[in-house]
Amino acid sequence: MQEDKIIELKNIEKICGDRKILNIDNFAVLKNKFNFIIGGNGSGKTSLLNILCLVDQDYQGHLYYKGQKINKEQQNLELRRKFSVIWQDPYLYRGDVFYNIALPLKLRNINQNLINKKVKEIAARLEIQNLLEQSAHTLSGGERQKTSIARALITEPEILFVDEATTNLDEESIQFFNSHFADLVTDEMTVVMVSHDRRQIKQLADQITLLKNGEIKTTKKLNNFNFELFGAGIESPIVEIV
Amino acid sequence: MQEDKIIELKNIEKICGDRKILNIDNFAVLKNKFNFIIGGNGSGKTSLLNILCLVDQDYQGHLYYKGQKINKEQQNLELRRKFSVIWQDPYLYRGDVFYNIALPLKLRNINQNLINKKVKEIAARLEIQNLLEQSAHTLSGGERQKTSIARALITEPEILFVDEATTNLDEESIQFFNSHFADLVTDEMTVVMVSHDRRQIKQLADQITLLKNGEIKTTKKLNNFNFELFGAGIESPIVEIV
Amino acid sequence: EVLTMATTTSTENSGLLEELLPPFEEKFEVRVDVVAVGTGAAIELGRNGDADIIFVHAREAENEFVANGYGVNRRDVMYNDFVILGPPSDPAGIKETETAVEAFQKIESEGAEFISRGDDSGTNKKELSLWDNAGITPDGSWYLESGQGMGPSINMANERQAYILADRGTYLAYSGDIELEIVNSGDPVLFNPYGIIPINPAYHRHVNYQLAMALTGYLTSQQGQNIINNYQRYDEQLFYPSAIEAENLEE
Amino acid sequence: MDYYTDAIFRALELIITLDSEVIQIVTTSLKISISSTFIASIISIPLAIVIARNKFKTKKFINIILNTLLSLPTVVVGIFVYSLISRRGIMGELDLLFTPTGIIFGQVLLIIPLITALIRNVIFSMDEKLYKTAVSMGASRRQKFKLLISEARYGIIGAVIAGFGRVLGEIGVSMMLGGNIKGVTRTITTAMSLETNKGRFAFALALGIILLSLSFLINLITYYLQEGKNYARR
Amino acid sequence: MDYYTDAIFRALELIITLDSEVIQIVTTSLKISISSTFIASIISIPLAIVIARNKFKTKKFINIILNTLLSLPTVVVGIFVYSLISRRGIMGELDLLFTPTGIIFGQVLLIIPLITALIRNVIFSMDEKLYKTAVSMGASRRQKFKLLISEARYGIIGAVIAGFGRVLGEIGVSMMLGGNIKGVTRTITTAMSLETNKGRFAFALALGIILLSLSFLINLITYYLQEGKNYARR
Ligand SMILES: Nc1ncnc2c1ncn2[C@@H]1O[C@H](COP(=O)(O)OP(=O)(O)OP(=O)(O)O)[C@@H](O)[C@H]1O
Ligand SMILES: Nc1ncnc2c1ncn2[C@@H]1O[C@H](COP(=O)(O)OP(=O)(O)OP(=O)(O)O)[C@@H](O)[C@H]1O
Ligand SMILES: [Mg+2]
Ligand SMILES: [Mg+2]
Repeated sequence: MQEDKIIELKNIEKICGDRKILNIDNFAVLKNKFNFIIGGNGSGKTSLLNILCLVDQDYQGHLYYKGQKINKEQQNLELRRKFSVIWQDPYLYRGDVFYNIALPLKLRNINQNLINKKVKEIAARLEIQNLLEQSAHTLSGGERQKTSIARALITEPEILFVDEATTNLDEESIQFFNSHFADLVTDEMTVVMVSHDRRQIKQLADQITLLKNGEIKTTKKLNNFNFELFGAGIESPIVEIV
Repeated sequence: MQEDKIIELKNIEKICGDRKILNIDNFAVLKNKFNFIIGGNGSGKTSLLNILCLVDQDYQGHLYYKGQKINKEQQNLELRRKFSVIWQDPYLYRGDVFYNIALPLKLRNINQNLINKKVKEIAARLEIQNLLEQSAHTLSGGERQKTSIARALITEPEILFVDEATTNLDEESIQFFNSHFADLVTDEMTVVMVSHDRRQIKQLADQITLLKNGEIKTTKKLNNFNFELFGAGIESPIVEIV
Repeated sequence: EVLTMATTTSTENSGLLEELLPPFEEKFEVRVDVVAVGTGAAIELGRNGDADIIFVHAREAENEFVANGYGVNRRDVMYNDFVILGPPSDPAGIKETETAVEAFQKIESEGAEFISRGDDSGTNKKELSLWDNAGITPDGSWYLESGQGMGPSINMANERQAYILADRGTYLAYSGDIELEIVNSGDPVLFNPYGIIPINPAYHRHVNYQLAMALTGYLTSQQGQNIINNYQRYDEQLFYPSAIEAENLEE
Repeated sequence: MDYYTDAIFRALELIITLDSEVIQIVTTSLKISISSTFIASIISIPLAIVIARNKFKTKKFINIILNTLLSLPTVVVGIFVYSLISRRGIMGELDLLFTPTGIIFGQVLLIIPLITALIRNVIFSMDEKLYKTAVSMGASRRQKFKLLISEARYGIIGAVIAGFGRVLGEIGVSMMLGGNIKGVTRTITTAMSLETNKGRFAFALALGIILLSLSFLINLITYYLQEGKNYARR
Repeated sequence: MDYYTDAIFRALELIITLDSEVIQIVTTSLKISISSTFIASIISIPLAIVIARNKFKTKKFINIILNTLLSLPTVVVGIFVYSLISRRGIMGELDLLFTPTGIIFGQVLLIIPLITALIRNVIFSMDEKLYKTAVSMGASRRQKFKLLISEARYGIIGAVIAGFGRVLGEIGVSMMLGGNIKGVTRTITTAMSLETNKGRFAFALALGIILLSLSFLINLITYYLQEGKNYARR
């Protein structure tokens, strides 16, 4: 595995009201790797993800994609369409589950037959095929989460951003989710993942970045995973997970 | 420990549209115990909780509190005020964190000084004291969850209902949460908990009920916890957690 | 005390009432509430007992009102006159006509556009009676019914360069803003008599009949008639008193 | 056609000289439209909540009727209320015709459908979890109701502002039920209508400018009262 | 005072006999108010979204102005448009005065503030996550816009219905700019106003009943078109 940097951040600052919620000098997402972002609640993980996936373009500093500086004033539509995000608290649109899963493809003007096929495929894999015609707002917590996962995976993104996606999932689904990813990443996918799940991290992580109060405390690249090494010298109890 | 039944359900059916989402002949919540409800996504855990905590009174069948039948046509305000719920997907009201945590006490017409004292106390224990004046809709996922936990605990309920409350929480907070409960339950609290968290269940459960497709597959009372015994003969992968 | 008088919009718009009523209000320590609406509506208000007295110009309807017992002691108070207005270019050549009926006949024969108020007001009724006298049933694309008050109708005629029958008071009020000119006036049939009718207290027991009669008396008294006679706007006399002989008036 | 400069000058003149007649009609207008809005809101808010939140058989029908009543013309309200408060009407004894109270009566009926329909739309769009959470926190019916109003407050204020705008700028009801009596029931709009009929467009416009300035002022105050900061932030 | 039975009988009579004059004014009314609502909506929807979603310096001010314009009286709109389209106005050449188009012009101006303000309120209350999610799904600006409209559709339809009701029941603008010319620009409301001035209250009410029936019909159709089932379910 090479260690290409697919996204790089330089001198990022993000201020909300009178709080500086992010302050990052340097950060890179490694290509074709599992990049984990961990940290306590409110440490800035979601905010960082927002910036990485180009959803939030209102910050100080610069973002590079494959070495090229991204213009924050632009839509960057083409680039954004290579990304997918599974949000911590997914928003589903008014309509049924099918509509929600199909949306990203519709936005890319894919033809309806292909959409039908793909939606059915992904829904079957996530075992929500019987919910396709159910109104999204009547779903259970886990069903919502699965719908949002299906919606993110359906575009076969180059980079997948995941913000605590296994929240609300049952054991079976978490297993599927984790193994599915391991499959996917061999297929040239890069994953950026926020997680509190110790097992998930153990199983998947190639790089772990620890955030605290909006700053990066440590970044470790891991080939042969070594928890003790990583944890050494950092006071945050977060590290105990790893 | 006695095994008093504080809540009992008899012949419960709940129908949504053309799906029967709950069908339970018999279920009891044990007093001063940790009652876990487990099951796959969409198995009806949240729906059952809604009925137990009197939020949903629109179903077939009957609910008994300490042996007394509860009239579904009534508000049951007094009884409801003995309960607290931590929801799977917490709703916070427009206003700051303080307002949200204080709300249940305000609804009970507690005097403002006492409210101030209690809010500060609980916020400090959950380490969100510095967020008290922050607008609730700017909180991070974990911060929202903690706020909703504080809001539920502040009334010192007789029965606490918890629907995957550790969702989104960091390791430290989960630890606090679990140990806090262990403390609380000795103080005459009954807990009904929906969880996918194997560790939590191991650590806390007195009774485990497994739901599947809205029906109860097994209920086990556990003194000396024995996973193998419990799991035997049940096909659901859920059981593997236990 | 309050006396409610229902009258037509044109009466109020002329500004006469603001001169005419204050001396009465002072003398009788009363407030006169003037409600200005369409002629038909004013009569309907009287019929329902929502006014103590009505002051309108629609002789036939007034007679019917009294005949039906809704009002008593109708008095003539004053008159003004109608004028026929038209564009300065006068395409139908109305300026050459003598009588109003002649003018109407020419308008029809030339097919010139004419605006009718079409609202059953005193003015509208006068116009219809003129068409009747001229032996014409007004119809066709040259004849437009505006269904509006005098002012807006004059405006419409001005915009469309059409002919219209208008009361002199309203015409004068608009004369600064419009191009229309008087093309025919002075024919006695164009006189426009105003009558005042107290509501019958036998029919509506609550009405303030005493004060209504007092107002009737005042308007037809020498004082009231003098004020009417001396009321001028735009340097012209708008109304002519009709309750007492001209020689009994003062300048 | 230089209505505008003329109108603006006249408006300024009327405002600066504190023309007593203008002050009087402005006061009347304000008093009437604030009262109407207040009373209509008191009625509409609970009504809207009942319609939006309760399940009853005729709900669909009621909703369509409510939307229909949005096109209620002032004349219909005028005639209807007139028939009640006229001397020959069943409320004739109360002597409400040609009084500010009469106008308020009519205006309240005029805007109840508007305010109710708009608030109903707001309540419809609220997150269902609001209610569940309120119940689980131990809210009584009354408290749930209050909490709902507090959550929906920006939407409710928006609806009330729309209702206020409607009555402040309304002419037909004020004309028919008030009678445009000078010094008693003459409002800014009926005065405008009168001036327009007289052909004094510039003067009518001047009154219109005063009306809009007044409305601006009231909206400015409302804006700051309703936690302007939060409102702006969203 | 038996206006009502009289009015209902007359209304039925007019409807049953298909009175040709009534058919004519009903058609005119419908044509005008549907056109006005359509044009105003086309303008208001993007306008509302721009105001609600963008951050700009004068936003607070624009919002207050928008609320202020809710009290725009018909007379002001009437005079304003009149001054533009009258023979002496800058658009005089177009001969719009006393035509249905003239009325539409005025009505569009009258309801743009209403529809815009109401839709703005709806957009304000949408969940912020809607936008984030749309962007992350790869929506272009245009698609984000469409998605927003689709999410807010019930609120938007509610606002448009309110606007439609306003113009259908509106009198002042139709009167001033249309001139209530029989057979040309006479609408249900101007005819009602005329009958009221004539003192023929029952006949005016009969027209009012026809207007409300019409509005009911249109709302019924709208209700079913807008996925009545979903709407009712909430
Ligand atoms: N209005 C409705 N119409 C149809 N199905 C519904 C409706 N409401 C809920 N359901 C279904 O009922 C089932 C049970 O939902 P519930 O929220 O109780 O599940 P859960 O066990 O809490 O699942 P999770 O672990 O995902 O939170 C789900 O499959 C859900 O889709
Ligand atoms: N508009 C705002 N004003 C003030 N503080 C804000 C605002 N938006 C976000 N924050 C704060 O920024 C911090 C970082 O938020 P973020 O959502 O990135 O946290 P996180 O690491 O994802 O936490 P979690 O694990 O709880 O999801 C939080 O403390 C949050 O309260
Ligand atoms: Mg987060
Ligand atoms: Mg659930």
